[in-house]
Amino acid sequence: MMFHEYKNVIEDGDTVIVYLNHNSMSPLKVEAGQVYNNRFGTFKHDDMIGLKYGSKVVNKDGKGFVFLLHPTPALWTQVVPHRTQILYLPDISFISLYLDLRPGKIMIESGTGSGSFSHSIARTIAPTGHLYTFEYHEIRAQTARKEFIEHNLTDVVTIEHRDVIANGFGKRNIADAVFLDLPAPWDAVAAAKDALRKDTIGRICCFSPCIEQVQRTALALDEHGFSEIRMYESLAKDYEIRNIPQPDIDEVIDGQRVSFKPVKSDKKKRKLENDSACSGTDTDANGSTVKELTVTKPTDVVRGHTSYLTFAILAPEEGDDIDMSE
Amino acid sequence: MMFHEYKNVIEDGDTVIVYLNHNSMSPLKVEAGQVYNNRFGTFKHDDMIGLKYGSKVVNKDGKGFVFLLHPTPALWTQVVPHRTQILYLPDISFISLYLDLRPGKIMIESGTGSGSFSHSIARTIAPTGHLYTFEYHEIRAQTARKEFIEHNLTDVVTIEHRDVIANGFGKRNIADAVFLDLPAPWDAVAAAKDALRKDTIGRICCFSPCIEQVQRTALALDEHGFSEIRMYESLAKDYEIRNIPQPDIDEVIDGQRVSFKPVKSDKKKRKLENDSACSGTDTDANGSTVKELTVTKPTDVVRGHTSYLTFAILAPEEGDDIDMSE
Amino acid sequence: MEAEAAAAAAAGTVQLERTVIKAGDHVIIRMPSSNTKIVCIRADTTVSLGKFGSFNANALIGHTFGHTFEIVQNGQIQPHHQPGFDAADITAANNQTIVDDPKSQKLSFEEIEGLKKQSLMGAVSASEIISSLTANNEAFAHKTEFSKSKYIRRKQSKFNKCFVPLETTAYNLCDFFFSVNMQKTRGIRTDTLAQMLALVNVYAGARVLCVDDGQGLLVGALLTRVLDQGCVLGVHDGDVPNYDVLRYVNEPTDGRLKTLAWSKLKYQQPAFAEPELTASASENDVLGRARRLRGHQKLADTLAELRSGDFDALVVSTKYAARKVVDRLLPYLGMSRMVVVYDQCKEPLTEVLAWMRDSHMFVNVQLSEGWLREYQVLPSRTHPTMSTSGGGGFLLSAIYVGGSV
Amino acid sequence: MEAEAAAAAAAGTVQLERTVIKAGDHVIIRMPSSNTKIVCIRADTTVSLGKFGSFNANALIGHTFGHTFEIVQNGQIQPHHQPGFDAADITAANNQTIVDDPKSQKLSFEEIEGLKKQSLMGAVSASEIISSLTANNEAFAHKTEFSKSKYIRRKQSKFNKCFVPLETTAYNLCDFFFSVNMQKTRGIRTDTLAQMLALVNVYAGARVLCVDDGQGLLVGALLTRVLDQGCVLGVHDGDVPNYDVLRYVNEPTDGRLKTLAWSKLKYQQPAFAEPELTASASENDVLGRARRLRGHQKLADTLAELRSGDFDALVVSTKYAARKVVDRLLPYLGMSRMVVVYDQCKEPLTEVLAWMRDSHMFVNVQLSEGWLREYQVLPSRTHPTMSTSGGGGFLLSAIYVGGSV
Repeated sequence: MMFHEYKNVIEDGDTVIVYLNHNSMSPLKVEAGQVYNNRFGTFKHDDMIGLKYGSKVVNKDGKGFVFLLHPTPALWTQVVPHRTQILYLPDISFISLYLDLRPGKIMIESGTGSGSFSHSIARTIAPTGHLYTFEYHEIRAQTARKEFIEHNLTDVVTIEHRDVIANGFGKRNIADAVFLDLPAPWDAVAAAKDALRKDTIGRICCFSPCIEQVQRTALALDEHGFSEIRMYESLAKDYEIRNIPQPDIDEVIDGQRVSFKPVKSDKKKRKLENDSACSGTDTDANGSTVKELTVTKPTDVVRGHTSYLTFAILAPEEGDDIDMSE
Repeated sequence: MMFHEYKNVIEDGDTVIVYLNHNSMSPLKVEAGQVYNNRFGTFKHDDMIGLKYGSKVVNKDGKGFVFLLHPTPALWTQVVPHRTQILYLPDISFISLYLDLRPGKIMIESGTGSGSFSHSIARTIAPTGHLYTFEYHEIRAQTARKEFIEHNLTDVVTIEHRDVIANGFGKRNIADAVFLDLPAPWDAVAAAKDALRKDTIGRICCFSPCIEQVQRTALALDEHGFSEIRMYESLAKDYEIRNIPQPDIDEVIDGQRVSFKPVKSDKKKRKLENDSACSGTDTDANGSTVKELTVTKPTDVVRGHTSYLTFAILAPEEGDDIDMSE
Repeated sequence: MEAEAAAAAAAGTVQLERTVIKAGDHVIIRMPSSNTKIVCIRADTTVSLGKFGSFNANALIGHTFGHTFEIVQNGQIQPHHQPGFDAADITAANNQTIVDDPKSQKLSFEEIEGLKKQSLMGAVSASEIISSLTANNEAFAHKTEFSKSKYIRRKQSKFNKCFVPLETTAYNLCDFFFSVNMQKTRGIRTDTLAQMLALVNVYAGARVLCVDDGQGLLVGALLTRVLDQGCVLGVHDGDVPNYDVLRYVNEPTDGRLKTLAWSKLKYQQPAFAEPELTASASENDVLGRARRLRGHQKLADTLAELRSGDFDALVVSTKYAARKVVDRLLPYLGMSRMVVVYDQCKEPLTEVLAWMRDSHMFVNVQLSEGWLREYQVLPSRTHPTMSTSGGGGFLLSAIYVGGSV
Repeated sequence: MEAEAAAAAAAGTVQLERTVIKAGDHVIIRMPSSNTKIVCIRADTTVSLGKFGSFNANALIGHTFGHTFEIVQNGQIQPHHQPGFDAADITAANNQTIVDDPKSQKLSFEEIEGLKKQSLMGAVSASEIISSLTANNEAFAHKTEFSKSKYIRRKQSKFNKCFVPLETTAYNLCDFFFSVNMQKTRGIRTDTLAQMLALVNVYAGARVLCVDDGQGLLVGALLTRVLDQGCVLGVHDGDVPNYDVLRYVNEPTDGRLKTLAWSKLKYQQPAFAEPELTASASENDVLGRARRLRGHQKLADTLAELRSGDFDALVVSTKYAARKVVDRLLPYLGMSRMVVVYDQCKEPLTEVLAWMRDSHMFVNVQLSEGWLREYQVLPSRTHPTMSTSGGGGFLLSAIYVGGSV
């Protein structure tokens, strides 16, 4: 099992994502002879080995069940143990596209943090690219290193415990892209410039939750000769679907009904006709039939901010001489 | 005709809002004997006098028509001649509710700008409240004064040409609320404190497009003893409705149709069945019948930012003595 | 200019009375955790804020809103000056060497619990507890200024016994119910309520027709904007309106509020038919007849108000299919007046929008969604709040020109 | 650590070749007005940027992307150093005494037009024009630093002849079409495309099944993420795919792209039946037969690829009703793989979502909408852009577990 490519069948030693429901998933290392317990029951690892990824496994009683999903960077982001504030999909994906990550690209990341973004980068630049990731907090670096090894990512990822503000990246003219998630990214801009390739376009992204960090970072990027300094926020909101009753006011005006009291909608099972998501009927608490409408609604609470993303490019140094043939 | 209350019939001298369509409205002062031309034709003012507000008037040829709407502060915001960047409904309304504007409140506004917000404040605090509005740009102050007179707002609004940063508001302990739309609101915070009532809760809102202004304003508010400093952005987006075809892929798989080319949807008239906004049929360019779906979509371009709204309260000065009976 | 101001004053501009907390008022209390609760300040009672302590209601009566108070000994309170901005610098938020370790706190769990108990009794102040915690925390001294500030803020929100009494304004009530029980008010957020009031064009003298199945928040908000020359006529299902939110509004609003059951919309009321009582009638009979006569007269007045028509606005937030709700009330609306329909979801309004566009009875039909974002503004730490509401509802608005076509 | 890096290098980490502008490349040109256009850089031609002038394509060939160039005399270009941040202070933006008056400019309309013409010929530089304008503007000297900066920026965007050649990356192409012809790519915005690629879990070796009725932007973006061990199989209506966007991608992608008409989805291909040609066959006959054989073989390969099944992702952006589109391709998808459906509107996806929830073939079904905001970051003038896109589309995603139930 690797995080950066799929396989079909679960083998001893693989990591799977156990899916209970939308809000409850967890990673599990499958090991022959072991037993896994959750609130849905007890599951034997031996029953999992040899199954296809995506399979449903039933517990000992035959009542509870879970799905065994193939790990992906996106799922990992949902289950990774948070050692720091992590990056989420809208930021991860936007940064990756903006920085033009593709197989073969060489990238530098600092700090590694919980490794949420590292997994995604590795998947995208593998097998021919490479990620050098730096973490100044020693225990976090050790934990991340252990995960990269378990997830078979060591061919694509090199992690180093290093204070890059004090010591730089120790790399010159190598990186296509640099990602800085540091409290004071402006102090690492010079090091980033060193690390970026000078023979072709280089890209940088600085990830900062506070606007004051952006203000200082933008000035530092400008001073160090970066150009096309642009700043974005990228978020997403999820929608829920439900059927709501649409009783007819004429029935109240005409006295057929006194008032409308809906049955608690979360208690009843949603039923939808196959061919239409916008009609249906329901029964109200008084027993009369009520027309229904399928509606979507954003979840009540959503992520309102993660970080500001400051991007810039380092365009290759060209002299006044316009001839580039050398 | 007054901007802060409705009447029913258009009289000589009234201002009406001429409505051509959603994107085209303009104010018109109705004067006996005058003629009004627009791209829909020629309209005689005499034909308008005596009509009910909301009436449709047809032009001389009997072909074009317009509606004569009663002016309201919300419509005025859409037609006001922009002498400065104006405030829009989401900000106007949020500020008004946050500052608890109601009939009887006394408010200070600076600057008046194009008077978009002033009209709305006047409508809300009339007839027993009062708005003192200050504009440092002499010509803008004159123009606004003229509008307030034409709109019969002088009982509720007093405008003054004054540099409030240099000279303060010339008011003490009078205002329930202060609104500052100035490049450097922090320089007017002391004056605002002077003007606010000290015997009951006072509220302030500072309207600033740039975050640096907010940062300085918040510090000034904190230094001057304001509390509950909170900052918001308030925006809104409009949705368009349209019917889109939902052709059946099975027809292509089965070879009944080669491809689907929709008729230009903006050219055809949208038809909706009365009882359902979610079904319908349409004809594609090949002449076959296609199922339709009613969808809504945000307008392609929306306002992405107007200003940051920094609010604070000035809580009455209480001594250490908890007895308030004096 | 001074002359104008003087003229304005002469014309009757008079400050409203100062608002103070009166016995029997409902007050929204914001606690150190930023959570809020509504309490009724009844004289001679004790108000409990749970783990933040309790205080004598009498101690708050007569004070104005918006101040910060600290609970001290014996249920007494005293004005508390909130500390201003600190100048912690996020650039130094590099806790490279810090390992989160509960062992760095040398006070035992029992000792901390003991301090908390003493604090609740008022024997120890919150700042004394926090000083003890920081003094006994081995890691604290190694923290950066930024982390120290964060630590102290976190502890303050836990141990402070400060609270802020907030007025039950339309804004505060909307905000309160949106955060504690969104469904009660049909999920309407402050910015959406605000836009609704602005679109409705409500003013002191306006006569507003309103359907509010959100327990009266909307009716209450409209009532704050009209005086006695205007009115709000609420049309409701059931026999009596379910306007629970109104009881939190501290001013009486009855004079400007009329209500009518949907079932009475087309009711042809007969004349009051009960015979005059004879001299021998019991007191109960007399009172009963008088009550029924008042009820009859009130309904007659409301029906007359409705049927006089030409209302200045139609405002709807309904659990019924909205198109017919609007349609049935349109006959009572004046020309060139606003119709504004709220719903928590867009789909129910799409149907109304399609009907409005095609009916030729409306112009300027618009469907919109509010967007609101709050920020933390602190030196070097300014950013939008990390978690926020997913939506504040949708508004459909239009200008009625029906009679002209 | 250095050892690790060395090991990585030894393991084959090699920098990609530097990207330079080659003859025949498509390049997105950003002009001083911030508008963009796509041009094909053909050797020995002239590239016109309209009112900003024109330059010799040859002058750009061999250069790297992302630099700023200024058009000088005779269609030549030279690297241009963009000025850095200025320090104008908005706090002084108080043009109290300024009256906007066209008369404050002492240069006549004709004189300005003359300067523009000379500038287009390269005889006068943009900075010279701007100097003339400010020197002859009576109000300029009275302006605050803030207003001067604003004035100069406005004039620069009008008179500068600087441009930036941008690479046709997936990001830049998406951004370009979203701003100039949103309908072409079905209204997909950069953040939505980005999330789509992340949800799809595309990687070098992935085999991706794709329906892209948005002229190939999606197909092109997927192709940038796979190498030859992977592939993208595009299913399209009509006889040939309408993937116009692919021609702007500067790398050949044919090897990794296979396409199949919907009408061939269930096609049972007979063996190639054309008889061998006799020795006397004309050259045309020979070429024709070879072409038809290649076509036959290509279709056979594509059908074999499809029917080998176990694809690693199903990605859909379709003008057809999406539920059936997904349903008809599900049989070819592997277990525990992603289905991602894009649409510009939410309603078409609602129907698919309802079906997915009820079908028991999917887990983790999610409907989401991206939100993207750009900011102006300048000293003392930082704020979100004043106008922005209303929406970037919706994504429905789910994990397919169909075979297990």
